[in-house]
Amino acid sequence: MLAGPSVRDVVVLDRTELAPGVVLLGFYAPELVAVTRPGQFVMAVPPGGERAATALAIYEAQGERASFLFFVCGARTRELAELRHGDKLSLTGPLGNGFTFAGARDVAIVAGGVGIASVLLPAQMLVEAGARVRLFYGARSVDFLVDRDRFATAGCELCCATNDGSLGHRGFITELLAAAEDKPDLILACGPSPMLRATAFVASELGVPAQLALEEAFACGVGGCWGCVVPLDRASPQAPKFPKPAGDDGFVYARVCKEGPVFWAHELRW
Amino acid sequence: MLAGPSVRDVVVLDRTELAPGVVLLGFYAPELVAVTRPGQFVMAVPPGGERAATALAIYEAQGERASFLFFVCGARTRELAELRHGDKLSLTGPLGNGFTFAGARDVAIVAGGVGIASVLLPAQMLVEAGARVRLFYGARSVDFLVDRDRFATAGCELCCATNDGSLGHRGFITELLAAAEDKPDLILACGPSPMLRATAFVASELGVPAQLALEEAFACGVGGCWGCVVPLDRASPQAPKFPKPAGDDGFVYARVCKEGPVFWAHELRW
Amino acid sequence: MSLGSTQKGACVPDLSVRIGKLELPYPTLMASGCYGSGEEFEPFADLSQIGAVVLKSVTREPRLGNPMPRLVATPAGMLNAIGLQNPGIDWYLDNEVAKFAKRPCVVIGSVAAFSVDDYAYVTQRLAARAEIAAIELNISCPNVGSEGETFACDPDLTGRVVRAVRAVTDKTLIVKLSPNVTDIAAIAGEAESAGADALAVINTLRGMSIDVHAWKPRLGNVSGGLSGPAIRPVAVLAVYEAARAVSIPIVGQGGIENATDALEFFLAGASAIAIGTANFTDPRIPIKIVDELRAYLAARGLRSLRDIVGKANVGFGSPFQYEGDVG
Amino acid sequence: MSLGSTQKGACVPDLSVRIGKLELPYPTLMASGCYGSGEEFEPFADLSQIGAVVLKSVTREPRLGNPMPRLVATPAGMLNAIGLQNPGIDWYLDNEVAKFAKRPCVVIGSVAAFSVDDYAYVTQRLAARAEIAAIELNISCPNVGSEGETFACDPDLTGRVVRAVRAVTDKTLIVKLSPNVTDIAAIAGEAESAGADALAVINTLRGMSIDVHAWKPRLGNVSGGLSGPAIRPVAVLAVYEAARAVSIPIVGQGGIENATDALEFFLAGASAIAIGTANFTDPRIPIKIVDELRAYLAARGLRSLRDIVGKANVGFGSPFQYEGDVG
Ligand SMILES: Cc1cc2nc3c(=O)[nH]c(=O)nc-3n(C[C@H](O)[C@H](O)[C@H](O)COP(=O)(O)OP(=O)(O)OC[C@H]3O[C@@H](n4cnc5c(N)ncnc54)[C@H](O)[C@@H]3O)c2cc1C
Ligand SMILES: Cc1cc2nc3c(=O)[nH]c(=O)nc-3n(C[C@H](O)[C@H](O)[C@H](O)COP(=O)(O)OP(=O)(O)OC[C@H]3O[C@@H](n4cnc5c(N)ncnc54)[C@H](O)[C@@H]3O)c2cc1C
Ligand SMILES: Cc1cc2nc3c(=O)[nH]c(=O)nc-3n(C[C@H](O)[C@H](O)[C@H](O)COP(=O)(O)O)c2cc1C
Ligand SMILES: Cc1cc2nc3c(=O)[nH]c(=O)nc-3n(C[C@H](O)[C@H](O)[C@H](O)COP(=O)(O)O)c2cc1C
Ligand code: FES
Ligand code: FES
Repeated sequence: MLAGPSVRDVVVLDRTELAPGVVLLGFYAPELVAVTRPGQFVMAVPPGGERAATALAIYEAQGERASFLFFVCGARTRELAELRHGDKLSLTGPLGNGFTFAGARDVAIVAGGVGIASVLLPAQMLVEAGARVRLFYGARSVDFLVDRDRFATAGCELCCATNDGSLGHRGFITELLAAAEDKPDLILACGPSPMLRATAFVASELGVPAQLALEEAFACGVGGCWGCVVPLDRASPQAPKFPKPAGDDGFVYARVCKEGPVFWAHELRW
Repeated sequence: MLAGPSVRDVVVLDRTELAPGVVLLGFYAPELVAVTRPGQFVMAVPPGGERAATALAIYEAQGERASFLFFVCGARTRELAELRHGDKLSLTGPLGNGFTFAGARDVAIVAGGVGIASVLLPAQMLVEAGARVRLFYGARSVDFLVDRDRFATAGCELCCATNDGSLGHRGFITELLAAAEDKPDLILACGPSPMLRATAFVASELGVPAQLALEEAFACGVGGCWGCVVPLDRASPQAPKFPKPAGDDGFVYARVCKEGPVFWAHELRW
Repeated sequence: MSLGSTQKGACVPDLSVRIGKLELPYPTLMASGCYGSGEEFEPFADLSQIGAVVLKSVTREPRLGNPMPRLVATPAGMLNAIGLQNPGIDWYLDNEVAKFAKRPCVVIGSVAAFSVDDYAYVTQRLAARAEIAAIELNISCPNVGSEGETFACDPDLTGRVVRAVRAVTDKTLIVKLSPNVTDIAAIAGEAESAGADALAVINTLRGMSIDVHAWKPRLGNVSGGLSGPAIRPVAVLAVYEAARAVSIPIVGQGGIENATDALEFFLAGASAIAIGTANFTDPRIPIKIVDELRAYLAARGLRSLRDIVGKANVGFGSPFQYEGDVG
Repeated sequence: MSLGSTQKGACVPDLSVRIGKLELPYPTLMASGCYGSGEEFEPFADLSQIGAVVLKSVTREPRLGNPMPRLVATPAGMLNAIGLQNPGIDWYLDNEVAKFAKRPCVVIGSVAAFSVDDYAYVTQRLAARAEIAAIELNISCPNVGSEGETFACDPDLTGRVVRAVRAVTDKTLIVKLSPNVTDIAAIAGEAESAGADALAVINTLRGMSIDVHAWKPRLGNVSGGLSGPAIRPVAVLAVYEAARAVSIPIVGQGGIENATDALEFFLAGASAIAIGTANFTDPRIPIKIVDELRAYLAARGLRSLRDIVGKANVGFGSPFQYEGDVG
């Protein structure tokens, strides 16, 4: 299934600032589009870059163009945000295991902030497969609820929350999820850790299985350094099959970049 | 005389690439223009910059606009080269002691590569004061003999040399200086070290006093770290007045940024 | 500076620090060798808003210093090998020290030497001058052969030199340690028992850069001292480990460029910080740091910088969770 | 690979190196812990064009590894504190080692332990396998309490562990040293006398980073190992000093990102280099470095990389003065 990850230089096609510090960067990459599955990511670095690569979800992937949607929060994303039409970019990927949702009929997608970047592809594929898709989308304020139209156009029902109440529910998006009338049969989520934890809690209360796309700090991004781990139930099919050390309490550290970035909420031990 | 050096943020007005990697960067800085003397420099750094400042000669200084002319050769100049109209830049200066040429009637200015950046101001002032000014200008090839017209317009006579013979003499510019018919009464020079050494040699052969603007690596740029030194005759008026250590052989290390950047050729002990 | 009102919102946090007998209005020292005698930076920074200037190190005899080049830029840092160029203590006392009285900030002398006796001799003469508020003992200069640094690389020698110097002055004594050691905590403990009032942690890391075109070292001295942001993680850990080994205050330093960096050092256990290389980027940085530290404390309702010193393991829980840079 | 013709212009320089009994076609090793078992990078780099992969360190017992987070980005570098997560030697021999036979490059095992006996035990079992061409002894891991690193921080312990391991294998033995010591030359000398065939210089520098919003260390393990360009000047000097103390080959490492960086290490005295953190920027870097090294030598009419090892003080005069980057 994990067909053809590779490292290549691609050319930037377009760059839009959707909100202060939130950048949509499109680039020409037909081979990447051809093999990308929803929930996968790439390691990106400007050529001649002096810094380690940044992990970024593949936001759009259609025809010859793919894109990133990212938030400028440090030196690496600042450098990426300076790229313009025609600039080059080196990409390693697609990497990681994406979402699995075959057969799901009623899916709740929960996205917080730039977590939205990981969920456009699964949303599109689910709608195409005939599933009902509700997007629970939360952010600081309405300005940061970026690109909502695209999800609406794709056929998603939108439920929004903002911290300041500037659009939709004032408060956390997981509160809307918990209060939703019809129970979904699957939850997919991506966003900051506190949101993911809350999603895991709500999912377990509802008794609905949930897949979370995690965003830990990465170094290699390809499973080579064991730096990006999360504690995972040893019984998980995704758990590395290492023998138990003395004093082990049931979990093993799994690599977010290799075994993940998507994990079943009930198998995470954080 | 050294009136009003300060640190301030200025705004970029214009940016032109005069040759591959050779950038002319104009900025709005009327106060800097008001106090700059020929041969002085500033320490420049893009705001939010992560690197130490770069020493750059003040190329033009007229009215409300000053400019730099620099060659992209490392991380810092690369960052400066990315600035565009409207971007900010932090400048400390003007710094250092410039050229002194009061009373000179026939001046040979020797410039190698971006050394040209230090000599426009003295050339203009000398012509204005009625002196004859010959510019001996050398570079790799004709493309890197940038902004020649401005010197011609300013009233300088131009003698050029290129390594590849693409314009003027094929060879070193100091060969032209040595072969010049009329002896100048003063030589001013700025360029790479080998050119400056050759200039010092020619000047001493001709018996003409020469002032050299040096370009050592700087850290503080203001005399605070003693990092940018060159060995100078203890008898020089520019020499720091430190007592002789045991085993001293007649020179003292002088700070290029503070005692210089301009020194009399015959007083340098390198 | 006032301690600030206890009322939240109206609180003006107290940034003053005490280092031995020294009372500083701000916790920001300008690192030795990076700030001249302060005079050089006076046109660019209001010295009345910095804690203190640590002067360039002075030795018994005049020193020519190392051959050029003395500076090399490196990734996120720089190497220097100045080699303690200075006029020697006699000339210094006669021609320089009187000027320091004019500085609108506290002036701390820095002493370097190559023997225990010379450390004591130079300290005694320098500390006798009223213009000098305190003495920093540079036993960790990596740029003068192995001699200079040997003191800070050996617990025994550290103890001996600090005891000898302690005997000749009552002024505040700050001992500057080297990171180029196997166990900095042991050296820190020695310096404390021998009578140091405070520690400066860290001096530069030893490093080298080679010109691959010319096939020779890029520094005249072959090796040099690495400073700047590159060494910050090493410095933070050194402060953290030294702070657990001693109870005297620590002046943290190594790659501090902004208030966020400075806070790492305070949380690791430093009572004050020193700023060296960052002054080469922008001389306004020390004053910006003070402003931002004040804002940081005020935003959290903290009354004094002292409240955060050494709190790296405490955890600062909600409702005060901040994201992004300080300030 | 041929030694290249002696005719200038047509010369194809020889990049092969000999490390103990090991013959490598290229001087580029992939640093332990940064490259998995090579398999992880196979889609992105042609392993037949790299010198060797040094495997992730393995211990006697399985290890859970350090709590998360294990990585922090720092200026021009990163901190890691993996804590030697690994399945232990039994499982490793049963389930992993056979796969290494398929790698199109030399595979070097890395052994970590907490006692002299365990170093010898794990080495003996691992070295017995044909898939493993040589053993690197990781006596310098800074991320497992103080225990792991103690060996490389003490000349005595270094000597004891190397002698014990030397006794159990004839395969090439590379001893990996720590920069977190007062005198690396002394440790290097001990390792050589005790029977090391080569040295790996350096492992990571110890460092720490603090989250100033949460008031706690950013690594689950509190401190970690600093790698990347930030540490390059420290690594170059360590190689330079170790190379003067021993006559066995040195695998230089620490912040190498391109051929210019690599050449600093060769000129300082390294016979080969290892690339760690740079693989996280672009996995094509090791192969680019080989190409650029070849071009560098060819442009200077040099026939072999061996001609430049340790030549940092020789000076490479005209007519071969080059400016700007290599390649
Ligand atoms: C699989 C995966 C997919 C991802 N996809 C996306 C995506 O699609 N879009 C996206 O925007 N991001 C995404 N991320 C996150 C992204 O990789 C990181 O945000 C990015 O690496 C940040 O790099 P940086 O160098 O710009 O910031 P860094 O410098 O690494 O900073 C990262 C964070 O640390 C904080 N920080 C930095 N310094 C300090 C300090 N001194 N004190 C306190 N906090 C500090 C910053 O505020 C920021 O939140 C993804 C991550 C993973 C693992
Ligand atoms: C008083 C003064 C005035 C100046 N005025 C000007 C001016 O007007 N215009 C101008 O262009 N410059 C000027 N300079 C020079 C300028 O300051 C430097 O070129 C600049 O600091 C370079 O910074 P950087 O970070 O871009 O390059 P750095 O990274 O500092 O590199 C500088 C030089 O080192 C070389 N180099 C870098 N790495 C290596 C390596 N590994 N091996 C071999 N060589 C290497 C580069 O090729 C380059 O030539 C002046 C300098 C001084 C002191
Ligand atoms: C150019 C330069 C010169 C220095 N000279 C001295 C000195 O004379 N005495 C001393 O104790 N430390 C000296 N240092 C070390 C600094 O005081 C400081 O401890 C070190 O640079 C770490 O801080 P930083 O990263 O903020 O620069 C010098 C550092 C630099 C960069
Ligand atoms: C994420 C990471 C994991 C590492 N794990 C190991 C290890 O298991 N064993 C070891 O000997 N060195 C380990 N190292 C050290 C590297 O092998 C290398 O010596 C060091 O990082 C310096 O080189 P670099 O700057 O090119 O990365 C590790 C380094 C990193 C960055
Ligand atoms: S980032 Fe290296 S294993 Fe995941
Ligand atoms: S650069 Fe600091 S004294 Fe000249």
